[in-house]
Amino acid sequence: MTEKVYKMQLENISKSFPGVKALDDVNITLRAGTVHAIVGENGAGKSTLMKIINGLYKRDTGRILLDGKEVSFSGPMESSEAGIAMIYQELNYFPELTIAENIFMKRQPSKAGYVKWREMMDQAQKILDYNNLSYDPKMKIKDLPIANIQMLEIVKAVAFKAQVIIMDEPTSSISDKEVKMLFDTIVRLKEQGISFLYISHKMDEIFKIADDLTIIRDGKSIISGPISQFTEDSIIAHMVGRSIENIYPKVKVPIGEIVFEAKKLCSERTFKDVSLHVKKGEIVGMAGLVGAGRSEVCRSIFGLDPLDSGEITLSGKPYVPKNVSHAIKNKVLMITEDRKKEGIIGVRSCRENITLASHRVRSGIFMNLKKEMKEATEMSDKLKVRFAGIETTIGSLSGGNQQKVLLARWLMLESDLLILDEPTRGIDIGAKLEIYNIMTDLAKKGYAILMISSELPELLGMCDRIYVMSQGYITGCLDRQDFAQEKVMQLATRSEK
Amino acid sequence: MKEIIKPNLRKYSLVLILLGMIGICSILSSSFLTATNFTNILKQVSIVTICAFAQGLIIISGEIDLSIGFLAGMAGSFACIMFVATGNLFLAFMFGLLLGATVGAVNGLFVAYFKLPSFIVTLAMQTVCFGIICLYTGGQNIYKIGNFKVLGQSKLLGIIPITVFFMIVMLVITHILLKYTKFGRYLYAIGGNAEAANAAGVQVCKMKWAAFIVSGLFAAIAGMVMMGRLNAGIPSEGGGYETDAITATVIGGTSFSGGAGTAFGTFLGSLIIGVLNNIMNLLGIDSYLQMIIKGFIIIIAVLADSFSKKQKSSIKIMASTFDVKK
Amino acid sequence: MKEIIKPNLRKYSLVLILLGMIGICSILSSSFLTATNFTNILKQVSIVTICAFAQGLIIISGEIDLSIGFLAGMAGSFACIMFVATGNLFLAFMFGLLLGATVGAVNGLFVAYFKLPSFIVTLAMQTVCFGIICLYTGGQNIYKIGNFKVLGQSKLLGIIPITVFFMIVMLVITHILLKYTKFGRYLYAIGGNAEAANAAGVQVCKMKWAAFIVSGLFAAIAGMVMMGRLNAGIPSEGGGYETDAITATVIGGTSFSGGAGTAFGTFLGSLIIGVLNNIMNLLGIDSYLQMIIKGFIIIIAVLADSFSKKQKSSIKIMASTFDVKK
Amino acid sequence: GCSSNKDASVTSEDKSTTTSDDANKDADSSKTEEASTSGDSFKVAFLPTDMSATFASWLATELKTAFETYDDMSLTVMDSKGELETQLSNLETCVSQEYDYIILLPLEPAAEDDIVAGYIEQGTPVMMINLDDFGVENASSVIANPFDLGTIVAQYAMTQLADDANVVVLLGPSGNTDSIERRRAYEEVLFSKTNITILDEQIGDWEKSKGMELMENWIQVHGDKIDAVISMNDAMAIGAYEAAKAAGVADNIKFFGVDGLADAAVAIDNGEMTATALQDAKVMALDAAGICHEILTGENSEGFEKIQIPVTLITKDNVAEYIERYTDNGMITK
Ligand SMILES: Nc1ncnc2c1ncn2[C@@H]1O[C@H](COP(=O)(O)OP(=O)(O)OP(=O)(O)O)[C@@H](O)[C@H]1O
Ligand SMILES: Nc1ncnc2c1ncn2[C@@H]1O[C@H](COP(=O)(O)OP(=O)(O)OP(=O)(O)O)[C@@H](O)[C@H]1O
Ligand SMILES: [Mg+2]
Ligand SMILES: [Mg+2]
Repeated sequence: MTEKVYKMQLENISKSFPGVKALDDVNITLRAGTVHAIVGENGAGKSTLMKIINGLYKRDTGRILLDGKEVSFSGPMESSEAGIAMIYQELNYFPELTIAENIFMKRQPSKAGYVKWREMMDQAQKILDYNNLSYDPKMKIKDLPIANIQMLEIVKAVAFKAQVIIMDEPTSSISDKEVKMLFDTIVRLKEQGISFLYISHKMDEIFKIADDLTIIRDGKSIISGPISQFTEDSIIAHMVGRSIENIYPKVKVPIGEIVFEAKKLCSERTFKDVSLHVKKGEIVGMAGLVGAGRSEVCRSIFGLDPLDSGEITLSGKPYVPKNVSHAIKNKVLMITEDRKKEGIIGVRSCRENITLASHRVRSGIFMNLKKEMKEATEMSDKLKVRFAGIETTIGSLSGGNQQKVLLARWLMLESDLLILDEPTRGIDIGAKLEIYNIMTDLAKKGYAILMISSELPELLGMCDRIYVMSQGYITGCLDRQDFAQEKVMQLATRSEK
Repeated sequence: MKEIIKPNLRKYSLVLILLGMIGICSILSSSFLTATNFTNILKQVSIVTICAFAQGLIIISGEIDLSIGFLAGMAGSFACIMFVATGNLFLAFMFGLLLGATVGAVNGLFVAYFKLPSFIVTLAMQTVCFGIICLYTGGQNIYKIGNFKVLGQSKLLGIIPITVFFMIVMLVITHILLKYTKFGRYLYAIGGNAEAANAAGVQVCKMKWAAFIVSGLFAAIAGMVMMGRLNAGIPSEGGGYETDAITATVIGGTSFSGGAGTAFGTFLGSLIIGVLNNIMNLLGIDSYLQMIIKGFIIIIAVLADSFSKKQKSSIKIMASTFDVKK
Repeated sequence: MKEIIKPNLRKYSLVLILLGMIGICSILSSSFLTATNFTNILKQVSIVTICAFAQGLIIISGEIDLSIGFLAGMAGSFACIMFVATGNLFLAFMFGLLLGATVGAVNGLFVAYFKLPSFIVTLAMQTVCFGIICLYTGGQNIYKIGNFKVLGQSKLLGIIPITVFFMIVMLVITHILLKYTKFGRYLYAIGGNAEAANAAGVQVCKMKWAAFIVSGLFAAIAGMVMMGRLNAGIPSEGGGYETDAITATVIGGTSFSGGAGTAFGTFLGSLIIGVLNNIMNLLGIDSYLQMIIKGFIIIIAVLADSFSKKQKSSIKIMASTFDVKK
Repeated sequence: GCSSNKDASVTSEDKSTTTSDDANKDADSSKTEEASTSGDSFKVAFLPTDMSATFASWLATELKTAFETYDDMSLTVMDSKGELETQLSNLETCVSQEYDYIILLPLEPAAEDDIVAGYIEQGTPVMMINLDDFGVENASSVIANPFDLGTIVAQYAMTQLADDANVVVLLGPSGNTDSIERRRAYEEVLFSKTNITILDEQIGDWEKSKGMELMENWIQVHGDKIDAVISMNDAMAIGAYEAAKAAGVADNIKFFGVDGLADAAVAIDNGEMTATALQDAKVMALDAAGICHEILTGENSEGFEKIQIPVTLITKDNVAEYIERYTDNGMITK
């Protein structure tokens, strides 16, 4: 294959949604056997572009060339027949079906329309084994935590003979170990001539894996070229139109007394003997591998999941989590991990989503609509949410902007303890900085913040202390002066208490 | 500009459909466009509309209530019995409400707390309600209900039929409930995404339970008005109202998947069906042909609304985009 | 351990409920546990079970089909008319199937391609179906259908009632369709997550459309068997089957939110209701009391199943957790 | 108030011990004699159309009362909920449970004839009550002919209406035998013999509310042209009356129904309705129980008997009698 023929060329792609020009004359060329990273702010149009390639959306104008030949897919079926596989940003799975069927959907081994179950199970087992995943392929996928589902999505995309694999933020909810597995796979497949379009908001990943890079801003492809042309700063500058000096705006704030303390928390099957505390003004991180149990601990504190034993005190007063509204009354707040499932009310407006938990915009049992509008607008302005208006349904926002709306919901409330589970998942670097700034402000105001993140740099950059969990136990706690990536990883992989 | 276009374009689309129908009907029949005929239509839709408000609340919260019709029949008939026995209208009314709330609470208990599918629970409660009243009356209707009929046959200020009055009151109550109270807001959230609502501190079970109780109360009111209008306690008359209520609700733009819908839309949906039934009778169309026509016109109404809705969302977003940009 | 507990505990739980009921019934009535009584029960549930298979397909794909009952009534009656006119049973049967497929295709068109709520579309088609047959017959039933009755009254091999035979054949067909064909698996995928199915390349519209056509075909078969059994073409007899079918389907573990359910479960659900109706008649329980009891027992059955399901999933997770750790 | 017939609940049975005996007897045509001498109680089943329909539940109550006077017969009621399929299922159950006699209030006599004939041949005697098309030769029948019911009201209506009167007609559900037969009587007796104009004719599904709604619309279109409402049952007629009253035109309109139950009696007494026809469930029940007993005990050697009970016209002249009766049996409260 000569250098001249590209694996895929996107020429002058434009796409409008009612009222929004999502893509405006985008050009991208993908070389065979390479990883082409696409970066841009939240709502820049990356996912839309990928969906157009995949045939899920119809483009308004432009051409797509695959191996030099113009193609036009009327739907994902045709694109997958043409050898394009895609991992969607919002996970798309069939909760009631087995792992095997989720992997093989639309590709079931079959004869004359009949599914060959045994063969499918065997192949699924092989795929799982090959990827060192120890699940039973007959298990229903709804019983898996989100990170594992994401791993399966990845496995699924690479398991079949695709020539082009599109990955839309594949690593947004998995930790370094899995990311490494993913990258190993990508490198292996690259050698076989398979090409990748790779969307991510994580700079370090992009420099690790990408060969080429395109930056999209406001629906336009701003600049494109080999990764060597770029530096982190230049990418950021292109993306957000300004440069960002220090992405982690950590400020030393005076740390007060203990606000939140948990002793020996246990929950059947998921975690044991978890003791931790957070002080006023402190940002405490929780690190660990996928499935370590961090989310579970926080969910129990927030009253979302049952807690079997253990004691919790809030500013010295005993607190027994009952349910979420009880937690909110006690000024314990949490932004959940799975935005789509446990975050947004997709069909309702941003305004209603922002004020859902707020008592401030009500008087008695009645809503104070004026106040609601005012406060919701203020909050979304503050977080720089990008939407067509506060009455837009939240479901039509880009992933990152949905996350900001959720953040706005909780920032409407007073809190003693604010728990953030993967708060920057799917958030662009500019917005991340906003969120970090907000966290810093909150810490200054005396909030106690507990943050779960699978992005170590973020934890190392923002936290005062980090608890590390492994297999349901807390294996260690590091103070800021002891922070080091290796130490965290070491604790995270330790299997004994 | 935003201010003009934005509020409730969906409602406008229904209003347009309704106005279009009224226009066509006026041409088709000279008896149509008269005050008495409009009063008739309002009277005829009033009971089903009250049921539809109840159904609307439930559908918005993502469930369904099939017990409404027979619950109305039961509560209405028992209220008649109570009135015949005591002669006290207030007491009878309260008794009817109590029954409605009780059945609603049972429905809600199974649906909200035991997480059973509302379709089955309320379907089962339907036969239970009917069984209870039949068991008590031995399958006979209650005649000579005397002054109980003021609930359905009197006129306020000499001109407003009381059934219409009840309907309007319920419209206002439902509208306030949905739009201006925390309860209403929570119902939308629960219907939109129950898990997310829970994670935002909404007490999903309690709210759903409350919604079923409210639905039961509404159904009981509809039942008592119904028996008043019929001037008799006829339990079986309630049957079928739940389905008509669903139809009105859905034509009115309430989404079956929950999380969307308004009281005013439901009212319009109900009026559309009322006008349809009315004009077909005015024209003396053959009963069988009526069934076919009605079926297709309902589909067309939903279709028209669904198209205009697509249209709407684009206008709405555009309107607010301009707003943002300026 | 895993191997023993895992496969189909849900089905087992229904089998257990059914066995429990049979046990209790045998104690309550000595007439219950006899071959003829069991044949009766099977005969009595057969038509509604066929409707329930149709409903099951649709509910699994996340929709609902309320037209089944009257479609069965219409297709069955027209098949009778065709038979009376031509004397050709095969032709009559094919004609019935054609009608079923046509109505199914219309339903599917509006639901799948125009994205209208299936509840309303199929409800509207219900009255359309009934209107069409009534218009044709002038509201008269069709008597003297001669040999058409072999479809409902004959016996295979001298012992198997033909309605039961039809039911078993449909059970097998539905089971194969759902479990072993791509079409079936796509229906689960669509019902489970239509967006994801679309993204995975499943042709959602086409499959839904096909599902409605299959449902129409099934309903037509049920209708023809029904008229054979009734020995007359009585269009109105179809009414209500759609609801009974839903009840059987949901008791049988089909999830209303779509994406889950089996043919065998539906069959069991239908049997549970059949046994319930049968025993109450055997015991000569008062009709009104029957309604109340039936309502509550249906709720209890769903409740029991829902508990066992929760039990199951926890066992299952434990089982696979062990698996992972070893 | 209306609950007086609650306690007349179904007789409980305790004769499960004799099933094998009965099975033997089944084959034997002389079984009835054996049974009577042994003092066993006969199991009789009543299969009504729909227990939530007023007439069916009244008939059930009257039958229960009538059977209580016999200590060698017990009655079980199995509801068909208005569905023919259910009625056929119940027939199957009765036969396989070896009931000695089946009283069938048929939903569709024409469709059920063959099946009934088959059961009689196998040895279970059957009686058609209230409705019969006489399709089975050796089935008993105690009926009030729906055609006759229509006829007597129609004849009376002829005397009450002008020859060129304008009427509106309310029908029962599509395909319903009662509605069809009553309507046929009107056609033959009244409409074909006079110059009466039918302004409109619609299905009201037996429901009072539908009668009301249709009438409201009719008054709207036809104004004071309507001279009479011809309804195939009373509930719809009374509904139409309520609508007419509300519109202030009730005094100029005559209302004819059929059924003759409590509501109609009250309405006629109040001068609201003009006439209705009664199929007397009490007479029917007494006759049915008598015939049933005769056949079971062998007094009737033929094995069946067919009688037609008279239908009665109720007008304001004789309504007092019925008011009294319904007050006595609790169907009307004071
Ligand atoms: N289905 C839709 N309907 C209307 N507008 C949409 C739809 N999908 C996307 N948009 C809009 O198109 C724009 C681009 O969205 P897109 O999801 O492509 O952003 P993105 O670059 O992937 O952002 P993120 O990094 O947050 O995922 C946004 O303004 C979004 O609101
Ligand atoms: N729904 C569930 N059912 C059964 N087990 C679960 C479920 N969700 C999580 N688990 C188990 O609980 C453990 C902890 O999962 P959790 O999601 O809390 O991990 P985590 O540390 O938050 O990791 P991450 O958030 O990065 O996925 C894992 O062993 C997982 O298998
Ligand atoms: Mg995106
Ligand atoms: Mg987590």
